[in-house]
Amino acid sequence: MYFTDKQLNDLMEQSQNEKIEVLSLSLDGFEGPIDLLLSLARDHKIDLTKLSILKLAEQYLEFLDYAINKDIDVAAEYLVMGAWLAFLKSKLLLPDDTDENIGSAEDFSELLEFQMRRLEGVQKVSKLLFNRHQLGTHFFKRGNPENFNINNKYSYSVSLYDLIKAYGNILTKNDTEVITIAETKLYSVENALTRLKELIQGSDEWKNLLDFIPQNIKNKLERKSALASHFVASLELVKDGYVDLRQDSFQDAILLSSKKYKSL
Amino acid sequence: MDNNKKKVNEIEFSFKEKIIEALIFASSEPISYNDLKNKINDEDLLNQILESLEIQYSSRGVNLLKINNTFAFRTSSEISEFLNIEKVVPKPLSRAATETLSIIAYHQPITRSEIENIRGVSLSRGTLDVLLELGWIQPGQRRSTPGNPLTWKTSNLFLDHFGLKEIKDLPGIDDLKNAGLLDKNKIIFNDETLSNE
Amino acid sequence: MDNNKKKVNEIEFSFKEKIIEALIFASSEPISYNDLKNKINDEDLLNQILESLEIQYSSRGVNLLKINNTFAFRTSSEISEFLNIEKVVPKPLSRAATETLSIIAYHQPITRSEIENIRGVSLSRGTLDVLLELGWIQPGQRRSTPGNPLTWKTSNLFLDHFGLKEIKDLPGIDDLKNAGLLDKNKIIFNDETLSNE
Repeated sequence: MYFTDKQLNDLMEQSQNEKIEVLSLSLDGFEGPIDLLLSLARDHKIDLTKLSILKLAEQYLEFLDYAINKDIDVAAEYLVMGAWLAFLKSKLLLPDDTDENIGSAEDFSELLEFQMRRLEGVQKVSKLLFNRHQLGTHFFKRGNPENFNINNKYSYSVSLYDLIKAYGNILTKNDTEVITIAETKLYSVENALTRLKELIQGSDEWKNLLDFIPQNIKNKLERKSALASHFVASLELVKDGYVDLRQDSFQDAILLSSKKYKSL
Repeated sequence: MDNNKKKVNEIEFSFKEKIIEALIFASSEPISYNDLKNKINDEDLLNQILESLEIQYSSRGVNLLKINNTFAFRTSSEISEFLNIEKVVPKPLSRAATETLSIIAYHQPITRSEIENIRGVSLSRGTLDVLLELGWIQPGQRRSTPGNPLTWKTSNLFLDHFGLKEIKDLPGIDDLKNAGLLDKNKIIFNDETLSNE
Repeated sequence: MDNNKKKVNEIEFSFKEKIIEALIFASSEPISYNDLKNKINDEDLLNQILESLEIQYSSRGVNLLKINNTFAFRTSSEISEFLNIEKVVPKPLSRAATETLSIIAYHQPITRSEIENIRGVSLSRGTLDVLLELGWIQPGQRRSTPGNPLTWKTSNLFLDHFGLKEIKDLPGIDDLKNAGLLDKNKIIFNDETLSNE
C-alpha cells in the first residue's frame, strides 16, 4: 500500500500523540530509505536545497520508532539508514571540537542531500516521461503492414530477450547441479544474535564488531553472511537496549559495548 | 465575412482529413465507410475527404484503395513490382533454433555434439540450417580433437540484429540471474539452510 | 538538353522517393537508414528524399519520424484524442520499474549497482526482466572497471514508444544535467563500507 502525503502527515501526528488506533501501516509504500526521507521532507515542505538534516533525521527516527513500536517489519536497510541518521544527529547536536571526524558528518549530510535531490530528479522526470504520448495509446503505427523482403533475413523474428530467456531456460533446466551451491551455509541472524549476546556480556569497553565474527569460516560467502548477520544482530541488540554501537567515521570500525547494560 | 467562413471550413476540413488519414493508416484491416462516417457525422464532408485523399495519394508510393466500401493504404503497384513484395509473415524462431542460437552465442566456438550435450537432445538437421540461412551463425575453426569436428560461432549480422557491439556484451549468468531470468535461484535458501533452523 | 537532364533527374527522384516512401510506410516497425541506403545506393539522394518526405508529411495525419537512425510513419500526435483506435491497454509498470527505466534512460549506460545506488535500494528480481521483455532496454558495453560489470541502455523501441528522436530529447534531461544530478559517482553506502575485513 502507498500513503498519500496527507495520510502520512496524519500518521506522524498520531505517532506523536500516541493515542491512536492501530493502523495497518507498512513501509511497503516506500522504495527504500531515501524515498522515505524524500517523502518526509515533502510532507513537511522542507526545501531540499536548504535541507535541515537535523529536522529530517528526527522525523525519520521518529517514524522508524513508530513503525517498530507498531511491530511493523522494518527492513535492514531502513535500520542502517536510521543508525547513520542517529549518529549524524548526535554529531550535529553535540559538536565535539576535539573530534577530527566532524567533517565526515558534514560530508554525509551533503551526500545525503545530493542523493535525495537526485532521486527526486528521477521521480520528476519519470513522471514527465510517462506523461508523454505513447505509441499504441496516443499515436499509432501502421496497423496493417505489408512485408517487403528488405533483406529476407527477417522472415523469422526473435528478440534479444527471447534469446537470453532461452539460454536462461536451458541453464535452469540443466543446472540441477548448480543447486550444489545449496551447500553453502549462510550464517543466520539468530545465530549471530545468540553469539553476540554471549560474547558481549559484561564487556565494558568498546570492541570491534569484526572481532566478534567467527574466525574459522573458510567459505567466502559464509564469511560475508556472518558479517552481515552480526551487523544486523548488533542493530537488533541496540534496538532492544542491550548494547551501544558507534562508528566515528565511514572508514572506521563499528564498535560495540555493553557497558551501560551489565545484565543481559 | 464569407472569406472568414471559408477559412474556418478549410481548417475544419484539413483537421478532419488528418483524422481520417490516420484512422485508415492505423487500422489493422481495411476500415469500412460506416466506421469512418461514425467519426465524422457528415457524409458529404467524408466523401470529399476520401476523394481528396485518393487524389493526393494517387501519385505517391502509397495509394488509397477502395475495396468493397472499405478503405486501406497499399503500396502503389508500380513500386511493388519493383520491390518484390512478398507476403512473408514473420514467424517466431522455433524453440530449438532459439535455444541452439543462444548456446552458440554463449559457448562459441562450439561443436554440434557439444550443443546436443547442453540441450540434452539431438539437433535436427534443419535447426542449424535455419540459423545459417538467417546469417546469424557461421562455421569456426575445426577442433583438433579426433574427427576434427567443425565448430560454430555467431556472425557480425548476429551482433547487428541484436544490437550488440561485441559478443562479450551479452548479459552473463549473474546478470541473467539478477534480471530474474533464472527462475531457480532460490538455491541458497533450500533444504540445508532451512533445515538448520 | 540541360532541361531534359533536369527532367530525367526529377523523374528519377520522384521514382526513388516513391520507393523509400513505400518501404517506410508499409512497415509497422522503424526501418534503418542502412536498409534504405541498400535500396538506393546514393546517400545524397537518400538524404534529400528523406528530408522531402519529412516536410511533405509534416502537416498530415501521418508523420515521418526519425528515431535515432531509423525511420517510421506514425499518426500525428496532434490528433491523438480523436483516434480512439482499439488501444492495447498496457499493463501499468510498477513504480520500481518506471523509476529504473528512467534511471537507465537518463543515466545510460549504467550498471545495476549504480541504479541501486541512485534509488538507495536493491533492485528486485524481475524489474530489469520486465523492461527487457518490453524491449525498452538492452545491454550496453561492459565497464572496464574490475569485474567488468554489464551496463544497460535504452533501445530504439523505447524512443519509438515515447515518440523521442534521440536520447537528448528526453524531457527534463537538461535540468537534471544542469543541476549536476546526472553524476553517478557520488556514493554513500557501498559494499566496501561493510566489508572492510
